[in-house]
Amino acid sequence: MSISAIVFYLLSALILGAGLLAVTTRKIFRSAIYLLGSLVGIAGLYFWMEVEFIAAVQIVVYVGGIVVLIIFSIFLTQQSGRKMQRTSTGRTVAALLASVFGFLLACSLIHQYGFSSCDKPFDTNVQRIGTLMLNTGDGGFALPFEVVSILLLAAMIGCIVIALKTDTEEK
Amino acid sequence: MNLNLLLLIPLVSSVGVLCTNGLKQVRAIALTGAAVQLALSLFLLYCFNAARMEGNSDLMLFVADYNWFPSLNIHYQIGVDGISVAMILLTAFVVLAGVLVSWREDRMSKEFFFLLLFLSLGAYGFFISMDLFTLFFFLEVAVIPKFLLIGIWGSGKKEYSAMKLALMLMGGSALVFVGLTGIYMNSGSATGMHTFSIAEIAAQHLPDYVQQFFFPFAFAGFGIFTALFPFHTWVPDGHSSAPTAASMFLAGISMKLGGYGCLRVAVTLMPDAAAHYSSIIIVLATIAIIYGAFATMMQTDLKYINAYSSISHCGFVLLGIGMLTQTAVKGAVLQMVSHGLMTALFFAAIGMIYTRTHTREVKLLGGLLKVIPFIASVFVIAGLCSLGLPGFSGFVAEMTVFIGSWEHADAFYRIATILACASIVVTAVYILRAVGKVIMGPLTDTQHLPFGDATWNEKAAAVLLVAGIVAMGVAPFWLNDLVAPGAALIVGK
Amino acid sequence: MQYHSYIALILLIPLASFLLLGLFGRKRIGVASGIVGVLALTASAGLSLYTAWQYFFVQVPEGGIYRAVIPLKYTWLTFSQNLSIDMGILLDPVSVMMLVVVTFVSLMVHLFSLGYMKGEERYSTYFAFLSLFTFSMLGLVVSTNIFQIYMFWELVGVSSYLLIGYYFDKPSAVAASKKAFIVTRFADLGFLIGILMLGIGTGSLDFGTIISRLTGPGMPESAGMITTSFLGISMLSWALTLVFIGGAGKSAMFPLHIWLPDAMEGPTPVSALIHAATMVVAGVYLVARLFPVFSTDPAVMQLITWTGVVSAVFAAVIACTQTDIKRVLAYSTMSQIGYMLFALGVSGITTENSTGYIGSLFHLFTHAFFKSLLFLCAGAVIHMVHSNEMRDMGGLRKHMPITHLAFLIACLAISGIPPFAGFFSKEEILLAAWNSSKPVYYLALATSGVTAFYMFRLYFSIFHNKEAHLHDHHGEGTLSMKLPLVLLGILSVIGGLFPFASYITPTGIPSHSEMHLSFSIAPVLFGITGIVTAYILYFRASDKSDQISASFGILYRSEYRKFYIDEVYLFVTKKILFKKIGKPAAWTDKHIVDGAVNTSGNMTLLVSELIRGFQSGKVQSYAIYFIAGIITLTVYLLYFW
Amino acid sequence: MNEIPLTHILFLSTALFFIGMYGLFTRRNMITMLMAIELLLNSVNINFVAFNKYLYPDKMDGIFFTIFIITIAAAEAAVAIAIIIHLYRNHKSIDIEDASNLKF
Amino acid sequence: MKSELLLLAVLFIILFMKILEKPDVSGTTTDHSGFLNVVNCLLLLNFIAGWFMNGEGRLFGDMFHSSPLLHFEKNVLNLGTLIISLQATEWLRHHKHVYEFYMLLLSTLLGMFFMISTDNLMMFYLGLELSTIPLAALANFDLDKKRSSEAAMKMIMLSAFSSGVLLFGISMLYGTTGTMSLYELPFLLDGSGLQLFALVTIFAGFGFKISAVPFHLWTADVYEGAPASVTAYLSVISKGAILFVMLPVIYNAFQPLHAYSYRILVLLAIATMVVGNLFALRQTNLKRLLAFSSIAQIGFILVGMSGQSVEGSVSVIYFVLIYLFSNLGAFGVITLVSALTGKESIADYKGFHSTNPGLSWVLAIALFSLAGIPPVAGFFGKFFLLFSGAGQSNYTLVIIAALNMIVSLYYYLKVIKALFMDKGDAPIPPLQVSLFPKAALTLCIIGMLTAGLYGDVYGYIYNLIALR
Repeated sequence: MSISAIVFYLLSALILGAGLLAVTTRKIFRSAIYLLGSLVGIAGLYFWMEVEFIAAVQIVVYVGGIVVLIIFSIFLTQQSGRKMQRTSTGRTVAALLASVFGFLLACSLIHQYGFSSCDKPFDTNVQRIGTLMLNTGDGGFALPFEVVSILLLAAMIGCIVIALKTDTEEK
Repeated sequence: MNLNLLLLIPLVSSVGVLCTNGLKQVRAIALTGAAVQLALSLFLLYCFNAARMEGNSDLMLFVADYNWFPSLNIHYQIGVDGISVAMILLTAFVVLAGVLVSWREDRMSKEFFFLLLFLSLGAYGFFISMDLFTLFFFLEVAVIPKFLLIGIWGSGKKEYSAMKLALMLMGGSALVFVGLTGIYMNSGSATGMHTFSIAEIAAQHLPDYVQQFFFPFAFAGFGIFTALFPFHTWVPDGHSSAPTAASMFLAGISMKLGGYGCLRVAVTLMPDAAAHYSSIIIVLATIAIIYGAFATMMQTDLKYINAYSSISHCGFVLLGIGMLTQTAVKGAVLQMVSHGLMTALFFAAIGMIYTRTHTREVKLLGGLLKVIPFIASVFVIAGLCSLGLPGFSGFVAEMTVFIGSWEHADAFYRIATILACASIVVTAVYILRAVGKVIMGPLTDTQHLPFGDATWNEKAAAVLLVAGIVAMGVAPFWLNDLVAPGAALIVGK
Repeated sequence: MQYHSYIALILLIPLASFLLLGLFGRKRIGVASGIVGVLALTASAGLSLYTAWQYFFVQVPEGGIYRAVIPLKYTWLTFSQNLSIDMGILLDPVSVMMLVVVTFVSLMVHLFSLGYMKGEERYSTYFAFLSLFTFSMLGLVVSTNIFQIYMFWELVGVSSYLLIGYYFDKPSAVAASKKAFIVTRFADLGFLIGILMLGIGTGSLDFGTIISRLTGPGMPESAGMITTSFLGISMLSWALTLVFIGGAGKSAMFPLHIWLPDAMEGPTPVSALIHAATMVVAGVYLVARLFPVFSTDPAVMQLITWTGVVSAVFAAVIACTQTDIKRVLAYSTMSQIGYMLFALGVSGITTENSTGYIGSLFHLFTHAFFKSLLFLCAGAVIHMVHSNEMRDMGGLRKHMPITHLAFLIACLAISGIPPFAGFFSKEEILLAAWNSSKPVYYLALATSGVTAFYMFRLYFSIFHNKEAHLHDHHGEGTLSMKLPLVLLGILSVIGGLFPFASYITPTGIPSHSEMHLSFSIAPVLFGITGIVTAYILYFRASDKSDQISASFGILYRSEYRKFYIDEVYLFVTKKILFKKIGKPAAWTDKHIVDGAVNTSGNMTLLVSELIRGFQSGKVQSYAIYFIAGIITLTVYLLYFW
Repeated sequence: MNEIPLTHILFLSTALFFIGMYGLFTRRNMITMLMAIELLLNSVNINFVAFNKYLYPDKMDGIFFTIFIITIAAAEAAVAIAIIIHLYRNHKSIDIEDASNLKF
Repeated sequence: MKSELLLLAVLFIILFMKILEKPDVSGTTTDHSGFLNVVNCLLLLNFIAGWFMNGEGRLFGDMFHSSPLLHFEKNVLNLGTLIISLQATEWLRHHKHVYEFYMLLLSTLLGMFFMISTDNLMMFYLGLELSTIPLAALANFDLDKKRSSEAAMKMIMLSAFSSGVLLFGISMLYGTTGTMSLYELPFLLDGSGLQLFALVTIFAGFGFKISAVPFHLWTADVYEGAPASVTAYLSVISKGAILFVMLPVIYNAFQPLHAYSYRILVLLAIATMVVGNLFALRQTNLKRLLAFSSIAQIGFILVGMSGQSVEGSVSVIYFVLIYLFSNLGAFGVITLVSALTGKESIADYKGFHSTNPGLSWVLAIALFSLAGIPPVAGFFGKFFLLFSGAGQSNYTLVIIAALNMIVSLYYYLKVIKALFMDKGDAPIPPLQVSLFPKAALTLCIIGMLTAGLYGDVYGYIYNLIALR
């Protein structure tokens, strides 16, 4: 087993372990921290796969953005210290069953398919990404880029409307 | 003549009713519309006979065709044969009588007359359709106005009845839909073009398995409309809760939609399956006749009596259809016309009694001949027609069915016929029971004494219907000649 | 032979009168209604007589054979190629005779009613119905087509219904009218099915065609109907039996007679017309009309004979115990019609052995006069004492001499005392019975004695016996009431002298009846015995009759209760039809058939209620269902397809 | 690198996917549910990147899809958190069980 | 691209109007009538412009293409949005965030436009999200109502979850075929298990948006909680757009797997019809009832979709058009009543006809149309749907659908009964309806009456598809 493989498995363990803890721990703040761990692990995985740009984006957006957002909202909703309530056993069992069965099904399908990777090099330099991102021709991503920007605008408006404290509430 | 007029006039008058102000205008427009329509129907009869005289032997006359949904080969295709003309006449009579009877309906009168006329639009359209899609369209047009008429202007447990009626009739048309779809999908095997045109499909021969699979759907679907046992339970509740005009329409015309559909669609298009299933139809029809008659005997509400007797009488229609002989089918058509007029008259009379006494309970009524002789006489005439007295339409129709049924030599058919004949005795029992209690006998309630006899509109309605009944009963030959060729073609292939 | 369409007027005039009186009588015509009716009937009767004169005397065919003539015929309703209802007029000896009888009796009744019904609220309605009845009865007798006869058959039934129920606010009248209609309707069911069998079997509904196809030698239809059988009885026998049942119902033959006594609830003139002279003999007329066919089937003829005999005896016995004078007359009618029927039953078709046929129709003819006379007299009596019960009457001879005389004549006529009309006709019937079947003869003979007894019981109880208490002495009635009594009385005396056999025979060939004086001794003796017995018991007020009836005990009681036949019917209708069939049918419909519909609706609602938990409002459950759906679909596509 | 088969990476992402799903099913706190959703989306991202890199390196569809998913996830999270905060502000609870008044 | 640009222009005009709006100093509720007039005019112009100068072709590689059919579909959606906007007048007149409302609304519409005119899965996904996320925010627009927030929460959570699942499926599809292009997809599909799984997840993604059982559970809750106009938008526009996408995806992109798609469609159709109807039976809230009814309608649509490609597509698009008129007719009345009185339950509508005959007739006609009663258009729509479903000779499906028609009639008639037959203790008072909602309802009525009876509408759609 090469180092690369070991790194992969370690990363996997980190991702899955942190992820599992994130969804099972009863303390919400810890949960957020575990999530952070898992996300960092995924960023690591991207590094491992040598797609540094995505790894960077992962860290910037997720670690720097979303997790922070979540932590802020945890503070905002004053939930950090309390233990979260356990869900009903029935639902836990059902969830477990669905997840495990789904997992097995998906894995068996993936296994059945048996992906065979090709060995072509994968060029992920930022320049190419940038060119493609704003390329309007075939294979370019200018339109999705614009659409996403509208989406972000809309989401921003939505957030403002909803989360903005209204006058009545202030009174 | 242009058959579209038959649709245009109810449409215009029903919309016209909506655009009016005040009861007077509403009545005037409704009455004019219905009367013009009756005149038009009579003119249609004249034109039809004239065309036939001239030797026009086409199956359908006055055909108009418009390619409605060209991509699916769905046409708006209309035309009439003798049977349609007879049914149109029936509708025109009953609708005009219905308008007259509801003359004093002043609660939401605009809506009332609108719905009534709109309902008639459905019936007219149904009877002149030559395309299955058009036919189905009009069949469904005629469902919901009934729901509203019963639910809003009805009496008793009106909401329940209205709902039941609407759902069961909808069930019927759902079955019809399945049947029609099947017919369409399997039509045109020769030309490669599916079609809804009755004439075209009739000219082809649908495969046997198709016929056997879809015939029950089409037949039972239409059968529900015409109170096929055991799908008849909407009839008593629906009829008894409906306002007078709606009852008249329901029993007089709506139930005929089913019989007409059975003939025009199920039997015409799937003759082999009709022969295959005829014994089942006959059994069900016989049950309906006998069982309906016996159930009628036990009813105590006048409208229930007439409703159950309608089940029994419509059994004759189905019996005639099931027998599949020319005479029996002709009898079925005659019975449709006859029952339509007769039951409308019956309901009109019951309605007139009800508006005065505010009860339809046989036990609470008695001796009405003394206070309201005209209405009582109308009731008696309707009753006598119902029990098949010669001189009235019922006799002509029933006898034709009996003769036609007896043409089958098999013991099975004979027994069915005998049982059906036996119902005329039971009919006599329940009719005379009702007449004896309600019309004759001592006056039960002195509060009934000051009742006024029929008003002009009620008289006009009754006279109209009685005229129809007598015209058919005394001189059946013209109607017979009208429907015979059509009936012959349906089973004659 | 040429007849003109005036014959149609015989029917149409009463019809017009009916329409006129029915539509406008109450408001426009009022008390003149009676006059209208009488005028119409006068015209009609006059035309009938003219027709009869033409038929029998003017247009005598060559060879003297009276054949059936059809001056008018229209196709009314075509069923199929062969079968159609034709409306027409058939003139043959029987129908011509009937035309005269019906119009004449009807005219008498109309006349009588002028006075009898005076002051009734529904005066014009009454005359309208009478006209309707007359029209229907005339239509019945001139029918050319078996379906035509059925139609008019129904119409006379309904007119009878309307007239019985004339006093509609009397519950008993309503019940009686209902009963009459339903019982005859039940019989008509048989008739109808018989018609269907005959019609389809022979391929025609026309009387002439049916008869020729069924009696002609080597006809395929005839062979077909004889060879096809059901339950071991040939189709022809079935058909004839069923047709006969129809006739028996209308003619109140045992056991379908129960409606007739009750029918006396109607106004008495109506009883005279419908339930004595005309409608009730329709059964006889029907058998006579199809006589050639009936005579081919001995089994059915036996049935007819014995039905007639049993009815004759049975009714006569019951008549002895009844106290309502109209009921006595009703049973007597039934008994006399029994005579007519068994006479037909024992008769043959050929000229030689057709005495029964001739006698039967002769009796029909004479009976019409004296029985309507009896009823009209009874009507006059009832008008006087305002009661139907014998015990309220007595000693009326002084108060109503004309009625008394007429009643006496009629009683003598019905008892078969020469030279009154009944004697001749009854004689002929007995002769036919003697020639054909001895048991029938003896029973008939005995019955004629009983007839004389109960008739004179009636006569003595009304006109002699004790003195009745009369509330008001308003005399015997108007001229219009007396005139019919006189006319009918005259006919009852001389009617028998009519040379009936020369004109009316089954074949149309005139024959003549042979009167053996020696043969007449027995019947006349029996008649006189009956009269004498009645004289002893009832001439003076005494309790002799009560003692005798008491000594018979149960027998008397059961006789008085008409042998409990009504109760049996009541049991069948109330207990079986209503309770055992009607009620379950209604219950089934409400609870099972309708219940199934409602249940299917309720089940849908119930299911909808049961699955509401799926929509729990909890996001996570939703998500689980979501993923479960995906997994299920995937597994289904992968492995279970 | 090649000794790690692609399938293993896929197993990893699938496992993460279903862990996220499990979390979504069982966490009663809305914010933790949101975290679970982030896990779900991340596992998909891994898939896209891995497929793009190992199977179809000619084009960069997977990479771009990943970028857009990340963006959208951020937007989604933002809106979700806004809604959650609004809910909390009005009703003082972010327990999912408390927000189940609309039902049946 | 013209439609999208126009829409974007409108969106930015609104944005600038918002920016230029004078800050509200008085603190009282403001009247936005002026703004609403402008917006509605803009939307009307947008709708009218949609019929002219429609180019054909593709842009940005396979990211965008346009065809007459797509233009028609976009026009349908434009029309729906216009109607909803008109109907929302009463509700929005005094709403604080009316600018934002329109911006969010139009951005979702923009998302749908991109979604239906793309041939690329990525673009499709982005369009989907663009048309979902702002909608969740819109669902929360009754800001002071808890159920509105709850609805929004349910919607955002479940839609995020569903898009996660959908993405997982898309990733597998990408992994097995290597393409995002729907054009290339048919040539690369081989029917392996993973692709079937992907197919199912894509169906689930669609199913979630159009609320097909068992992916429908959010629908009723969100419909009930969200503001009536948003509910109308969700039930008509959003669903319609997804259906427009579904057709080419199923019939073209997944053509090699059509046998599987057919199976799924049949199962989903049956489940959706049955469950939708059964749940609708016992609803007491009118909006919730319409939610389940719209689920059931989707069942019928799926029946139609299971037919052959041309008839199926035509009948679905035709039905969407009709459904738009019918459902918006119903929602129009509900929006009005809800905005003016706040009443939403069926019981509140008792005796409605006696006070508001006009509105109650509009509602009744709309319900009849939904129930498929002629002569209103719903009849034709349903007929052709079931009809094309029968095209595969699967009569069991047709029979089940026909039976469901009966069940559905029951609950529609229950509402009719409340409107016309029941006597209300406190009926809704006569409402003053302003011009815009009136116009919208008139449009709906005209639509319902003509779309069916005028057979050329169907023929037009047929030609669009057959000549594609």
